[in-house]
Amino acid sequence: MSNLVELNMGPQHPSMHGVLRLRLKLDGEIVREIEPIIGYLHRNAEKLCEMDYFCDNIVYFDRMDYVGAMNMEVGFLEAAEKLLGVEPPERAQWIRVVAAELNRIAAHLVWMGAFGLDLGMLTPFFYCFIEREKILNIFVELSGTRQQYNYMSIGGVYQDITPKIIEEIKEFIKQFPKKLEEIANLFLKNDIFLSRNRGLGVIEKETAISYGVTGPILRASGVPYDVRKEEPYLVYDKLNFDIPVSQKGDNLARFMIRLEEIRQSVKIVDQAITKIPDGPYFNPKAKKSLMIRLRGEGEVYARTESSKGEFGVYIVGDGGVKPYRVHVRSPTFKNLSIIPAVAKDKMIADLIAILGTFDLVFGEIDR
Amino acid sequence: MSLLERLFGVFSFLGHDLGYAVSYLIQAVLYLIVIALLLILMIYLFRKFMARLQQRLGPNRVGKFGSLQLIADAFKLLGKESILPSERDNFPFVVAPMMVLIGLMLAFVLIPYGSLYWIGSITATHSAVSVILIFALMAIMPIGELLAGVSSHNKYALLGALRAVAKDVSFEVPMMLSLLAVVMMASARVSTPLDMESLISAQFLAYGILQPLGIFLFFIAMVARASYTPFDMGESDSELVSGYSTEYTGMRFAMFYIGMFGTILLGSTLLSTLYLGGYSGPFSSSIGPIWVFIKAIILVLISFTVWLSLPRIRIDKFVNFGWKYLLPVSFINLILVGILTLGLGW
Amino acid sequence: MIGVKEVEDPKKRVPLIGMIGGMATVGKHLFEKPVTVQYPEQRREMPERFRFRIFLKLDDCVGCTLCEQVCPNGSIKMQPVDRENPRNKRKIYPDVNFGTCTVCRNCQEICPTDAIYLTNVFETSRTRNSFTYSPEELALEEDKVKK
Amino acid sequence: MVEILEEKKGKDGRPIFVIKKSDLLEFMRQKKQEGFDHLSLITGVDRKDYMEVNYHLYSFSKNQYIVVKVTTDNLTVPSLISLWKSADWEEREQYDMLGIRFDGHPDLKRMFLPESWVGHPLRKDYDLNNVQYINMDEYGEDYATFDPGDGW
Amino acid sequence: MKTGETGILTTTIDKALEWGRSNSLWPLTFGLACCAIEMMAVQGSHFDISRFGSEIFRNSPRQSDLMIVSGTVTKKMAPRLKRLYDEMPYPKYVIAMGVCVIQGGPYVKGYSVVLGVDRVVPVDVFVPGCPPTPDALTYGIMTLQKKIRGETDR
Repeated sequence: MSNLVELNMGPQHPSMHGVLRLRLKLDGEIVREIEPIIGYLHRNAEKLCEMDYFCDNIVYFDRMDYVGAMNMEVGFLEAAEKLLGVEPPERAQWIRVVAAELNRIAAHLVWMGAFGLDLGMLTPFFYCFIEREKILNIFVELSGTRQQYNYMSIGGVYQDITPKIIEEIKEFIKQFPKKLEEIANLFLKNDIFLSRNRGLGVIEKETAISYGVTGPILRASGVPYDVRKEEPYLVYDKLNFDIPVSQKGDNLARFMIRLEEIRQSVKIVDQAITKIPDGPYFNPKAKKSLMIRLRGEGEVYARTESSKGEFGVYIVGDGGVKPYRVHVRSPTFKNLSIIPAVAKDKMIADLIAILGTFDLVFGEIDR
Repeated sequence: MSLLERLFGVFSFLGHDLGYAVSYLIQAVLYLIVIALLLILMIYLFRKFMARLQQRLGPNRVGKFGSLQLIADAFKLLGKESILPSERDNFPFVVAPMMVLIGLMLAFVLIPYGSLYWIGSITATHSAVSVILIFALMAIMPIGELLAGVSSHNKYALLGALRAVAKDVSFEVPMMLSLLAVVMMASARVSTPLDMESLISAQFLAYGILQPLGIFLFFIAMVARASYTPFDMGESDSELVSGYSTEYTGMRFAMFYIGMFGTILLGSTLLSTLYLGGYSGPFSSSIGPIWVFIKAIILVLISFTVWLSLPRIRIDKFVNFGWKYLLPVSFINLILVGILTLGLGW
Repeated sequence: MIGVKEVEDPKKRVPLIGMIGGMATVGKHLFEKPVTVQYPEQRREMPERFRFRIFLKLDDCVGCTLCEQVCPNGSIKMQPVDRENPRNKRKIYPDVNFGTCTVCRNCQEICPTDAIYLTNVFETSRTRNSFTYSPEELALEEDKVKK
Repeated sequence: MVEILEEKKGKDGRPIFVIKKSDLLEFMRQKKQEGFDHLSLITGVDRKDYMEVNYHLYSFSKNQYIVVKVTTDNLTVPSLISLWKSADWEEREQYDMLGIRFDGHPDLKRMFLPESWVGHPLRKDYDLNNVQYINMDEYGEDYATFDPGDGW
Repeated sequence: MKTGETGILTTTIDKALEWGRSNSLWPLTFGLACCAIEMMAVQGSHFDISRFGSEIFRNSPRQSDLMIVSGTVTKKMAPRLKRLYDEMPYPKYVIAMGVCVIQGGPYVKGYSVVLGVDRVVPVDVFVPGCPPTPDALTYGIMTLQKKIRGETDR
């Protein structure tokens, strides 16, 4: 057809969640062809990782999934600690779980607010950010910064968790579920919201697997795959929680999965916060001035469940103080590749809604 | 005594013709100023209201409680560079925002505001067919939006304009039918039911109570006309950048912006006149205009809440909704009103 | 115990009721207290671990260059400073470029004498792109920088 | 029959199969039939004199994870796009970063950088001192300019 | 006031315009990377940039006065950034938020990051930090307001 309108959406577009560019072929309102063009936030993190010490690489990982930086740190350290042979002490592992799950809540809250904005709901965004702000305050107490924490280090965490912070987390966990339900009801009791999401953007199980999709999107399509369950890292196997799964595969299912994940994360934090054992929070093998002298050889792949999906870090070491090759399996990079298949022959408004449920974070896609 | 007569009393030394001309002019300017002030107040109210709904404070740096915020905005917009895109269609591009504003301002003039006891009637003009006139004037605005979208040669703007028109087409008919019901009910009591004032005098009981379906339909139509969020397909902030007004800068954009808020004020004023008794008020009609605006502001606040808490409907679903649900419901409303009027003699 | 839980879609219910409920929820917040902290007048309580700007104790610095090595992007460069300090034989001190500093705190962590440390001063914005602070500027008392 | 050159365990306990490049497609097809339905990752590693490509496979049903490794001297590897759709973007990324060409990929172009970018950044011999910058033509497409001088 | 000849009226108008501009900075919704989330937080309830009249984040560059470059500007993004800047009407202001856009930040050694957005567009205020806290960004916006009114020396 020759009468298709070509439209460049992005890289600057209010609902692209960053710098995605979509080259659309439009037939009126209906999208006939989609070509995602990425790389507008390609920050050469993998190259820089090769040029820096292991302990410095955390800086680049923090900035990958910038809304869930703790999860990124966990992912990198899972790999790096195996490569370097430094085991974090028990206490550090529990602290990491608490931090990672709190950050998962924060990341999902950002997504939920932004998704509301995509659909034109202005107010839930603010309620989500009010809740997120409470989590960030805890993180400031814990690590010192709001977003890019650099909190975990090889062999443990930089700073110990204090009883005051534990009290604050408990307080947050106590009041949060009520607020969450209130925000969720703004979405889920809304007929317009439901009509725009139910049965839309359905991803079949086979398609999802073939495209390598992971995380909430895969679980919404009926595969109960979660790294925390299949290959427990840290101390997740000592915790009691559920992996949400849905068979529908549509936008609404993805929303429900993420909502349930927030609830489960609350449950995890609630358990983990009481179970933090006493002991050192740092492996003395990696402490202080030793930290730039750690050497690693061999190759290690570690996968973790970030808030977006399976986050894998592949590190090849050649025995030096710097990694030889670092490659990141970024979940949203894979998830985005399914967009042309899903949003084809839908309306522009639907494309925006579908993109919204994908929870794109470009620091991670482009790296 | 009306405002015009008082003005003529001052200018009567100019003779009949010139005196009336001058009084009309001054009255028009007064109206413009009052409406402009009201709109500024509305936008300020909206920003404060939105902030409070979101547990924020809103503008509070310029003036007491940020009351001069809109003046600052106006100064800034006046001083902005006005960009005309190189591929525009010149005439419609320039005219479109004015059409929106002119349609709005003219429609305001025709609404009866009643009388304040120390000034007298402040209704500007009186027409025997003011209902029809108002809705005809309001129909200029979507044309302005369409022109704006088409003439700016921007794909987002074009899509936004097309959506806006599709939206307008699908709620206009139900709105007109619900208006017809009002006129029908009034025609049983007054001889000139197309006159806004006699519509008010015909309301022995507020029509909103007698026609719950009608007021509901009209409210939806009002929000849709103002393109507030469930129905802001034309603007679609997150999808089409800024819809039909994407290419507009400075004061031209401000005209669209004011038009958006003005429409909701106009719609609420109309609704309060048509369904809630207008200036006749619950207790006393001697402060008529104040009653009109109290009712209007309450309606405006409700529509702000609608705007801020609901997501956008997809355009095809709204067209569907308009023709499949709103239209039948408005027919049912018409039939019910017919039964009430003819059968029960209300 | 990690189980699998099937999530269910929200039930279909009468149209409009939920929407009006949602609007009521939003409207309810009109009567709640705003959470805004009015920044220039009121300040949020900064937790004691909050860190932003680097400071230096000139007397403690031994010029070991560890901070320069560990800095991920070379924000820290050692500068010769003519200053009597028996512990710092080489007479080199770090200067910091805040135009690249990522506030990663590695320098504070690795410093053997705790000479370099981060504080909660965050009002550092400028209208010109010059953010390289010499060792003397870094050593200025916090209060002076805060104004 | 597919010949496995070497089978070893990585430092993280995952089995690594080193196979010949010519056997890759056949081996992968076998593995896919065995239930390894998730191609998780394709990583190229520049070993200076040869290029190494690692494929990470996962089976949802069996919860097993394997790594398949091939080496190449001439920068070409068969493409897996016929087996997994996810190979599409992964291979484009590796082509962009390391210059490994995947035979049979229908649309092998750069992922992150514009087509005219000189060199493949993750190669060990990539010269970071040669500054390139990107311009945009009037149609919104990118092209890289090579600037031996200061540049950006 | 640039020349000594401007009359009282023009001075007053200038003052009024400066006052209007400085108190009504409508930012462009322009999120690039990590800092964009903090920019959203500034919009959020705890920090509430709307107090300074900057609450309306316009999506269209045609209607915005302030571009907060929030996050890394890569070489691929730089031409787009330039184009967006060109689309904005005068008077327009740019805040460089975060160290990535000031001098390259963590990516200063890499190949694909523009080392300072001031090489692409003129920048009015630089707000360092990685990312700057919302308070720091608010301070940056206040600095810009002062700069517009001609009060700052920083």
